[in-house]
Amino acid sequence: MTQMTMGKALNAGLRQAMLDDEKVVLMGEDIGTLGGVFRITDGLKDEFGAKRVIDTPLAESGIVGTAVGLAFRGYRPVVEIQFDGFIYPAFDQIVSQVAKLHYRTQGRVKMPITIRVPWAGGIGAAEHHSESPEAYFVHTAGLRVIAVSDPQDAYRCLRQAIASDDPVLFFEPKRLYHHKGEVDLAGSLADAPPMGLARVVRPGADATIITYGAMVGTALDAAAAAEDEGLSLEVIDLRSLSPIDYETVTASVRRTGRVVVAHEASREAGVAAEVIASITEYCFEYLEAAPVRVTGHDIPYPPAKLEKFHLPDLDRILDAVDRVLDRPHSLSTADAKGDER
Amino acid sequence: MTQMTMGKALNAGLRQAMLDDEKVVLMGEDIGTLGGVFRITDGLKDEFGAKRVIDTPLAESGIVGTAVGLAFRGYRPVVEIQFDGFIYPAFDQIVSQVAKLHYRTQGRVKMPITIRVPWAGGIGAAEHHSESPEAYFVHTAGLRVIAVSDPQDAYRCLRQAIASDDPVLFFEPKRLYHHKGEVDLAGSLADAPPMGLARVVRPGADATIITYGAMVGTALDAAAAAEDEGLSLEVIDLRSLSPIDYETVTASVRRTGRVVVAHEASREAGVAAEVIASITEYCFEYLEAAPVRVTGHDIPYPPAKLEKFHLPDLDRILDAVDRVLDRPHSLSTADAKGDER
Amino acid sequence: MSPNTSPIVDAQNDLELTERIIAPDGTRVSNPQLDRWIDDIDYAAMRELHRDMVVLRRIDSEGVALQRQGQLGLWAPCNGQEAAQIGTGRALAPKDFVFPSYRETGVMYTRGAEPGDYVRMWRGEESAAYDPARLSIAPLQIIIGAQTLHAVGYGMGILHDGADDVAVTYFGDGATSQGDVNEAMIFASSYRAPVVFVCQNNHWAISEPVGLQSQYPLAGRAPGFGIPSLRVDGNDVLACMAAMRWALDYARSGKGPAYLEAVTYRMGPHTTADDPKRYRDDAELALWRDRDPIARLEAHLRAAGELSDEHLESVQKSADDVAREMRAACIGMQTRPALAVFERVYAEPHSGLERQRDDYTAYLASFEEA
Amino acid sequence: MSPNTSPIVDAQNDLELTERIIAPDGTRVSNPQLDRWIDDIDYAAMRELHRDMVVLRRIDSEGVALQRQGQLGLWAPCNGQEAAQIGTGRALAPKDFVFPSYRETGVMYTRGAEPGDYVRMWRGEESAAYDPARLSIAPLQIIIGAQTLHAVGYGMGILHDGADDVAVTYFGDGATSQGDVNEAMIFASSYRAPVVFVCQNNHWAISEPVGLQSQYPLAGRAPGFGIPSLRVDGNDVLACMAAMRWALDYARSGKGPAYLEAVTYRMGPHTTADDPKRYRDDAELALWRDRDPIARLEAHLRAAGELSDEHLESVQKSADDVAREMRAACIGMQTRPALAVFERVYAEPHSGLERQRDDYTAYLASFEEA
Ligand SMILES: Cc1ncc(C[n+]2csc(CCOP(=O)(O)OP(=O)(O)O)c2C)c(N)n1
Ligand SMILES: Cc1ncc(C[n+]2csc(CCOP(=O)(O)OP(=O)(O)O)c2C)c(N)n1
Ligand SMILES: [Mg+2]
Ligand SMILES: [Mg+2]
Repeated sequence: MTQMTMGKALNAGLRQAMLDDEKVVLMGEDIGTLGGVFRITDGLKDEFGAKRVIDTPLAESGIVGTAVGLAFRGYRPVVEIQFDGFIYPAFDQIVSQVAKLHYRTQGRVKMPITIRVPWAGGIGAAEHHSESPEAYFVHTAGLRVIAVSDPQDAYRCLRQAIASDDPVLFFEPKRLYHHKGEVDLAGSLADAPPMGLARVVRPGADATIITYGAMVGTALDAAAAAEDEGLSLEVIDLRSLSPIDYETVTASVRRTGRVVVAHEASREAGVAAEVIASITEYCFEYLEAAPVRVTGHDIPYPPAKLEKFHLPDLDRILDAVDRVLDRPHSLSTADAKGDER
Repeated sequence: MTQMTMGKALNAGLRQAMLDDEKVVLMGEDIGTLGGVFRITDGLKDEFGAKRVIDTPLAESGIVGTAVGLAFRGYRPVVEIQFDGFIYPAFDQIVSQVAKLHYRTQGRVKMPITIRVPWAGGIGAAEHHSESPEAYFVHTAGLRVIAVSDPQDAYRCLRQAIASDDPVLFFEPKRLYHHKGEVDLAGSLADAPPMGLARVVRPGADATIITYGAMVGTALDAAAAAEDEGLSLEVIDLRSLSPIDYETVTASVRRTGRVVVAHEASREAGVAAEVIASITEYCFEYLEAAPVRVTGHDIPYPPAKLEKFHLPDLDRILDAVDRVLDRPHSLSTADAKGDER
Repeated sequence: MSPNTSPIVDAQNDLELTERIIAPDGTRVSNPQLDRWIDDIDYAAMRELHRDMVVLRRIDSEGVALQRQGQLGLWAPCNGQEAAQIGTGRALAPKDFVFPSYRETGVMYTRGAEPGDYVRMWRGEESAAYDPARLSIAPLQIIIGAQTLHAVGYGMGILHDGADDVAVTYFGDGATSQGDVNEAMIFASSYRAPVVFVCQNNHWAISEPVGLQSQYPLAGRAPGFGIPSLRVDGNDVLACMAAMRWALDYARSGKGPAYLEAVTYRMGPHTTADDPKRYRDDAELALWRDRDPIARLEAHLRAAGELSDEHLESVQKSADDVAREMRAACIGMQTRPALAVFERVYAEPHSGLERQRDDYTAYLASFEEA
Repeated sequence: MSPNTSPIVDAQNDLELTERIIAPDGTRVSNPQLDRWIDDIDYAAMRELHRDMVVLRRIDSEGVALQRQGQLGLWAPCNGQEAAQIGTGRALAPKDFVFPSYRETGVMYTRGAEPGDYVRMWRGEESAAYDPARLSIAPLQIIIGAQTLHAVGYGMGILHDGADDVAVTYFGDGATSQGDVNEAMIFASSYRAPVVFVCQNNHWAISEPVGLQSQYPLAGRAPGFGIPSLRVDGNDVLACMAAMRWALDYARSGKGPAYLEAVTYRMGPHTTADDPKRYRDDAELALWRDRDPIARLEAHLRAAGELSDEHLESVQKSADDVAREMRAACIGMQTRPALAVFERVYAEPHSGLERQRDDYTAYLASFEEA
């Protein structure tokens, strides 16, 4: 076990994947000489050369589109999208090509493309640098979607994503890049749990908080704070958003009967909606209160000075916990109004 | 009242909008001389000239991006995307520009752009011609999303969408273009109900089927068939997917306590997930069974000969109705397995 | 300060500014640039090219007929474009890999397509028409221009492998307006990838004349991206072959991408669903009928006394044979069963989709029980 | 068959192939193409241009300082690009409308920006820096290249109105690779829209040298799209102004779009978050310091005896004044209250968002009660 930041763990994961399989090539803007604006590819061009660590022209559709062509030729491209908000020019290639080519050719063509996305807010960035677009890809059949929350998972899941024969959207919370943790660099992929599984990061009995990405830390903080009030909250890190590991999720919900789902992304047709719709379907008779969502508002990401009013924080999660536990909470007085809606 | 097809009603709506406001311009591929591949703009170039009915180069990002510039100059562009599957090249301009410019400029710039999308499947078309991308736009704050299901609504809502100062994604079910109905061409917009409201298309007492677009007809057929078995099903056409009219929806659910949500689009993080998550939140204590989704599978749209195995039909809706009514249904035997999940 | 290319806006004169080897009336003209690329093409070889074009036209008309008879959902005719497709397609090496649009029936033919390959997609049986590895062609592409980037990526892979294959991409005049096609030129040029861009300028993108996409020759765009280009008479099969050989040689020898604009004409509708009468003049069509690529090669061969009636009959027979096989393959196709819709969405198990498949299986089974 | 432009890959020689009026050493050279566009620019006018550039550099260094002091989240310096921005910006008519990227501080300045306008966005107070109508500039654009299409659409609107305004768009060398920028050229050319494309080739897109985007001059792309272009010395303020006047005149007179490539250099980091030492040579920077646009005009004016020390002092004073106002405006900014995040998402009521706002209002109120 080695202590390292998530950024370094991702770097180590890329390096190991390149050592494991010479068909792995990295592509993206500024990933070569600069090592990426977050330095996730630092040193890799020196080690593997410009043929495998490819600085690309500034065009995201071009990056993903040429990655598709490389996959046709037998390569396993790992694409870096510089920031979450810059993935949209590549949306057509991702949704109409990357996601569909395996199906379209009845399995004759594989698309083992990993698209890494430095992701989400909370870093005081300029516009388009704090987006949470994951739901778009969860809704897109043919893609897998991973969102990591700690260095160990980042290292393991990135290697698994690259080794997967399916295309994977790989979301890396930017505000955790400097977050440290123990990483087992030695373990073999064969022994590791598959990347599609969720994880109970904190066991608890009174309610379940389901979340992913940087919000896992916030949820853990909330659970710690609640403990002081005598509440025992379970926290689940989904890790995989497509597929979602409903075995782990429903096992928890059946025990607690009370659910909060939290994410930074906006609410309408987001991942929390999916999780709640599925939980309702699978665990209806176990639910003791309506599951509650704690999400970013349905607004464009606000300017940096206002982002704290958009991002779910510890207090908003605890308020939601109060709601699912039928304790006094912010909407108590509004409940009558809620009924009229 | 005039009897006409939905295609003709849309044509009449465009024409009236152009007469009402000279700032309205139409843009798209093949919409001028040809009148659009579905003839929705038929005759309009002859009537209003090539300056207001603009055949564009073959580039969707270019079409939407130039529409943004026209809006900056005070125009109200109405864009036609030739088929649902061709909207993705414009995704960046829609999500990062059209949806955000009003907010970004604190209201100083308006984006009264209507993006018309001939939409969804069931017409035996080739790949990329039967997509249901509406959830992507429902998840995008800053946009309004309308999906019409009959000629009268098509006529009225299209005029309202064009008159709205907000950007509207306007989904037109292709397979209803030739569907006929009564249209009131004379009514004024001022007297019409706002475009954001849902509609109870068939009242009923035992369960509520919530849907939109071409699936409204399927749901009505299902309700008619169920009547023979003595079941009274309420059918709600959402019409507006952003915002969703939860007043109408919850009023129904509180009466029936049983809900089926149906759409053609794939399931994960789709509109049905949103509707069920919200219903659960607003009507938890009224629900007598877990709401059930009937949707397209989470697969790329299959080839034409197989689409009938993908699209929800009358039988699949009735099977879901059986489930919410705790009657025998296809998953009865699988329920134990459901519990283990 | 002024454009370095002259305006080309009408279908009438467009052909005058192209490179060619056989004039529309069938006479051979000398073309110092192109001639050397086809000095091995004798009359026997020309007769084979002629046979290819006739067979292709027959495949195409059979496609239209099958659609009319309800056997296909749609068909995208390529009549008029036989020289552009056969000439360029026959210049390819077996390992070159093609990224086509949806209208390259002739290129499929030159790669050895089987009869069912032409119709499987249009009939709605499968999204891809054939096994890409078998034909060295990527699946037909419907998203306009998307395939050009795939070709460039494939070409980057060729470079990486140190191989001497070439990636070839076909696209239409309308496609040149898409961002992707321009990005493809940029990436190809930047990496000097072995890619040949073949733009079949058939003058129309559905109802839109090429003048809407560009008032200047499309081939004129490539040099600005650092890509040499050639504007060739797309109804002259020899010129198309010669130009393609030049372009392939350029790419294969490590110099980077090359670009061809084959100036031709879509004599049919856009697809069987289209009605060109709504937007184009009969006179324009008549003009281009006079420039028919097959008639032109026939005139050339006949004038040289190199085309006998018996030969023509044998050609017609091979064409009819292929058409018959194609029809038989089409009509005999078996639609896959319902559960096939869940197959090969992912290469590895996906628990969410498995759950849906199981539920749908149970649902289907509930009918059998009843 | 060969590219019509010669490879340009190194920052060293890049400037040699541009049009200019003042050489890097300050001497005036005659340029028949450009001279006539600035025959009204006398020494007094040149001193104003010089003042503009000095003030701009001061604004820029104040931005860097404010960022260092934690007053701004980020700053994108434009030092080195003063001539390109002031020269082109000062050529605009008041009603021309500009669609910039994020680095056009100098263009904002020429349009009468107020002190707070420079910093409001970078401080994280608002997403747009200023009122677009007040400055006739669209909001800063961060999505690379997206604004070029907006300019073309605006230009189509100008055409439609029968007005003689021009839409102007600024973008970088890196941006030229984006599909949107190419589509913008295609649409502009197709409609002959009154648009001027200004590419500031500052040799770098973050860490990527321009040679990665193109091995040929970027200005060479435009003619292939039917757009006349000019490659101008971007560190020569007179040349930039002259070229811009030509381009504006061309567009304004109904001939269609025009394209400028201003060859210049980003002397600072990409933004204050960037460390250019990781990817570029000190020698290259030194070379371009010798080509400093302000020093060049100073040398020219001094050699003509047209620049006194008192004048320079007064210029420095105006620069310091602006910087002081900018700092004061920055530090005095009030952050909007929490509920502002819900404002102006829509122009008309949206029931879903209203519900969220109400819930959040109740949530905030619950703290006050407690
Ligand atoms: C992204 C996208 N937009 C629109 C379409 C609809 N469409 C299909 S073919 C076509 C015209 C293509 O013209 P061109 O590129 O000249 O090829 P041709 O059909 O003439 O061979 C259009 C607009 C599409 N398939 N994909
Ligand atoms: C669509 C998109 N992709 C990537 C980025 C990240 N990014 C910001 S600036 C930049 C480089 C831009 O270079 P250039 O166009 O030359 O402009 P310059 O910064 O030199 O003025 C990049 C890659 C972005 N903002 N938008
Ligand atoms: Mg065409
Ligand atoms: Mg630059």
